[in-house]
Amino acid sequence: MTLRSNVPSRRAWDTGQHSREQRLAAASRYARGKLVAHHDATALLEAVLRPGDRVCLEGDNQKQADFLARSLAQADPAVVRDLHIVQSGIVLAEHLDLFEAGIARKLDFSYSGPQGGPLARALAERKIELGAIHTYLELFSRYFVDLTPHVALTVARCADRDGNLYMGPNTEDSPVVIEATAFKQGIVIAQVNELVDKVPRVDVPGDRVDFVVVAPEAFYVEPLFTRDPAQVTETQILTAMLAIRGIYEEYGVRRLNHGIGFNTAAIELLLPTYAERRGLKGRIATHFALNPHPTLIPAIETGWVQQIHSFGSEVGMDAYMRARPDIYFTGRDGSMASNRLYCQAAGLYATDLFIGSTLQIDLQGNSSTVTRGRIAGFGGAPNMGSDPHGRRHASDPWLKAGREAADGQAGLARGRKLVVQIVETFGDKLVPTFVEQLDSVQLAETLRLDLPPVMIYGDDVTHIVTEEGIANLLLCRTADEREQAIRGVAGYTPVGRGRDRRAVEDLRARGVIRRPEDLGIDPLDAHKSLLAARSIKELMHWSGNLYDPPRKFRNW
Amino acid sequence: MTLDEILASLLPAGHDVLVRPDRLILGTGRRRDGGAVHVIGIADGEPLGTAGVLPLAERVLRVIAAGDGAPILVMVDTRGQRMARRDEMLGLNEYLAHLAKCLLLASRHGHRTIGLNYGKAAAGAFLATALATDVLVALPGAEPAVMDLPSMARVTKLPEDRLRALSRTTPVFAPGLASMTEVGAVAEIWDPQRPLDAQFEATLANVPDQDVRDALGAERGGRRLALDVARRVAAQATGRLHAAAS
Amino acid sequence: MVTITLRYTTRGPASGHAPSAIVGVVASGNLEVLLERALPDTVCAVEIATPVRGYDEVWQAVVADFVERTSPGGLHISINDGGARPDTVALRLMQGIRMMEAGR
Amino acid sequence: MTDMSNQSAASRDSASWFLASARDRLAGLLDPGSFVEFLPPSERVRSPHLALFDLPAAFDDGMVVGRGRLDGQGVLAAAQEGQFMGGTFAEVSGAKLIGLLRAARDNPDLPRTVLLLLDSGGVRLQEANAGELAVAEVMRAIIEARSAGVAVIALVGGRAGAFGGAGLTAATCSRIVISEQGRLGVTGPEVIETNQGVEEFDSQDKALVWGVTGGRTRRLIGGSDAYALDTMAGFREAAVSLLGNPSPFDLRTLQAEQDRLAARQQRLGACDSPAALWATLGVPDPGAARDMDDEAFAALAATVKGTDHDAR
Repeated sequence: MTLRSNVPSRRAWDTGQHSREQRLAAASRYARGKLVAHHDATALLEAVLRPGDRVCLEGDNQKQADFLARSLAQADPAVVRDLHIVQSGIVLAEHLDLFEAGIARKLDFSYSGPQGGPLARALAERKIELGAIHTYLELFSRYFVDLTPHVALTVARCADRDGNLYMGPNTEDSPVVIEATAFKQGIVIAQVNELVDKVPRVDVPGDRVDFVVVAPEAFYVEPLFTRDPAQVTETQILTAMLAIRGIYEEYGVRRLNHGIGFNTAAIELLLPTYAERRGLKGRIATHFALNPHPTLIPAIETGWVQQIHSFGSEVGMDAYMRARPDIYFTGRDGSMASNRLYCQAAGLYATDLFIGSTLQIDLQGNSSTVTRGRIAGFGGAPNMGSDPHGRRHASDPWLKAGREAADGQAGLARGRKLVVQIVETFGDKLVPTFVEQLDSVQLAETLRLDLPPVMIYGDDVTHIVTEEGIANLLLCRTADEREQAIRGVAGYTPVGRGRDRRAVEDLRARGVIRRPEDLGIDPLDAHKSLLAARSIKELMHWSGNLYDPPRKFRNW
Repeated sequence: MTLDEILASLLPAGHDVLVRPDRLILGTGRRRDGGAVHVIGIADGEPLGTAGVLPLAERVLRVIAAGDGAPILVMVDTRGQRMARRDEMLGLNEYLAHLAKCLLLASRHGHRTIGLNYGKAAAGAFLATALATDVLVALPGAEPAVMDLPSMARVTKLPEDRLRALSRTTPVFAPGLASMTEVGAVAEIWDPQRPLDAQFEATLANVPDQDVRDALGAERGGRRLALDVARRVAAQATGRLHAAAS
Repeated sequence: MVTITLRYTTRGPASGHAPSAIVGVVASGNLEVLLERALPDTVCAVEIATPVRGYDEVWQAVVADFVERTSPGGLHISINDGGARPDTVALRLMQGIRMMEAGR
Repeated sequence: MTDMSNQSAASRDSASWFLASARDRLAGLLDPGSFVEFLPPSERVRSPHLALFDLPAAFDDGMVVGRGRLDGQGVLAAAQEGQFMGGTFAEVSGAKLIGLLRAARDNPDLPRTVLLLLDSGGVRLQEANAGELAVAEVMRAIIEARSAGVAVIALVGGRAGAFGGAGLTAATCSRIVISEQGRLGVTGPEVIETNQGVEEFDSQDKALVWGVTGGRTRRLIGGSDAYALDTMAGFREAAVSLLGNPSPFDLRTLQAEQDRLAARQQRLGACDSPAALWATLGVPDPGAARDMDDEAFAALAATVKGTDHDAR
């Protein structure tokens, strides 16, 4: 058969459009304009969904289309079945109920947080056919390549009758999800808290939204980034001091991203105190790709922070961010605007440092938050915590890290992103953080995953900070050195006790390992009085009472 | 024994003690010698809340004000303090302590106070009533306890069987009358087969003028350390005083 | 509960003159350390009571490092452990030494 | 938790009472270096019962007792360690406090003030009977000491609050100091939730927990006599303000207490929420009052009728 040119193909080119029209027609009996009553939500879903559809049920890191999730879980599995769920967050119990009921069969996701345990069980029982565990950027990217949703179920604070959506500070994943779905002839359904005549700001234009359901209750948002300063331990303060002195100051890090753990919360609370005393204001930690962490309020109020762009929002921070538009990105309406895709890209390409905690680190420096029986997923940390090979702009910290890695070898100058793991050598219940082999390796075998879930690969990690000191992996020249450098800060874990003491002392002499005393830090000075705020209420007072902490954190 | 049977045996010369609809016990009885006995208490396992404290305390204060010196009998069958958000918000701790203080003040004003545990007795309500008297007696079948074993198993996260085994040898924690007697909380257990009035008179005749419960606990072997520890602290407190003065 | 008793010969006596000191609290993940100047100048004894079994080697390692670093001669050190992590143990021991130095 | 001798006096003064250990509180409250402990840790007076439950004992059984000076004046003091077994009353911990109170009762030459730094969930379940009885003995010893002219002042602001027997103990004292973080009550929120359901009391809702049991509500209803900042200096100042001339423990005092508790029941008994209760007391904007800083709140509390009384 020969290929003939210049003859138009006779196949149909608009099957997607046809399918969409059929679905809209089936749904029309439940809709008045774009509006659907909440008691018709399940019927609406049954009308628009087809077996095997790819569905994104937001499902973000923070905000949840919880009413639509419940409505979908109530669908008739004989009608709605074998869905392929493609969403970033598996956060609600209902998300897993879909698989239990046979409504959904296949899953591609990023983050599971609170459902990490049940998800691992469901995978072990073969109730879920797993595509892959992605980073956010990967999953968002695949929405435009091979995981484009047929139906997106989104969530907004309010909508008007034309379907224009206002999401306020919790824009999060929605724009990317909706754009991928709407421009490929998919169906977009939004649950909203209220219907208004005019939305304060158009986060998603109405012509991308097909149906709007006013939910009986406001959607759920998890206060994921609130850390009570009262819970910060002295050991975490010590590791924070080490990081500030040995990395932030050492490299002059100004553009950065922080993880969500208590160690980085401690760093945020030490900026106006410990770091201020070292005269570092303006020289470090000025520009962030970061969620609106309440623990950063004292640093913002004391003039440390110049600009923050956020992946999502945080419960209770709305009024504060509205009042600080020089710091946060805000819309014309005054409310903060987040966007997970943009911020992930910013964190990947435009920061010089990522610092975050993890649950396990192996002898090569690979890290994982998977522990026995829990798959927490990745979220965005692997994007933040990787050296972007596509980066082409220089900065002092990036170049300095690059020089350390190059060891004076001839060749083209190139920088390195600082990727720092900050941990305590033991976790809860005396579980060692340092291990010979990550639990995720075993788990991948058990669940027959294609590859073990690794949060950050060892070759991206530049530093490991523990209460015992800092290991600078950039300066390690052999695999053996690297292993000893890791053992050398692994404390009294079996990995730490298995160190070659002589080799570790040599590494210390070369500055590969730096102890607190090498940095002029006395561990006994790591005291809670160093924290700029010691309670959630003090954070609120720092904010001029603009920060409105969630009730579960209000111990007053 | 039912409450009526107890009262009949305890106050054969007559009484007007009643259980009110709110399960509070209030009234007065006659002793053999014609003297009065004031009776307050809680019946039917009723929990004690802010509302229940007030009439009981008021009665005790009125007795003190009247100044007749008559003994006060505190009869308790209560499963504990009322567990409610509203009572806590009003400051239930102050109410319960107030009742205890009224009873302790009565003692100081010469009213002998006798606690009688004839049913349940637990936690804060126990402290506010029967444990704030000069002498606590009980009838067989009484169930004084801080917490039952199943609840204790939940809180301590220990298997119930293990706790049950421990409770046989460890009166400091085992719920029940025998343990409460061994640690010295319950001074004596009356014999229901014999007239209670005579036993009541005997108890009244032997009211100690100070708190002897730790000494009782030491003597009975249920609480071996308390008396000694308290004495050692007191000795060091006064010893150091003298050292400082010299 | 298990008891671990360790005994060391030190380079010399612990500095300072405080006769005793106590640091820390018996709580989950925490411990209390009682230090008493009660032994000959080059002897240090450490007695540990812990509900956590199977960590003898870790205790030995932590205490040996501590003895090596501070030469706590003359001290009888008693520990009530609430399941503290080794780094917390090391921190409390160092805090205890500082109190023995600072005290009267 | 840690030695405070390394810190400057200023940072010691501003250290959080809520977060501090019993020993840190005594060191921060009393005149520097003045505290002398009775039955100190070196005497190893420990609970013999905890080992049965495979639990570690403490050298002081979580109760530190002794004497010292407050603003130059001699005081006896007892402090519960809320982090050890929840600061609970038990055989040894209770007996240490009883011994101290009885010494005050019996020796006119000893200081006429006893400070009780309460931080306790109540009775230690592993020694439930001994603990319950210890509370009864403590209450009686407090009354006997008060009757002998001793002022017993409770200070509440620790992480365990003062619940169960500790709540009753506080209300048996001559005076109560509380901070915003302090909680004072009988049954803890978790226990109410377990027994009566989450509708009755959602123990996860901390704003509710503090509204029901916390320092500000206690101060507004007259459940405490002084309101302290959550610092060593704050508690010191509040305690000093209460030194001297305690109201006598007599019929008049208790009749006045009866009247005030009856009036409270009458006036506030129908309030279903902390906000309603504050509003009934005349607080114009309960939400703002909850969030305002300590100085502003203290000023506000001074305008509420019935917070100050001599009836305890």
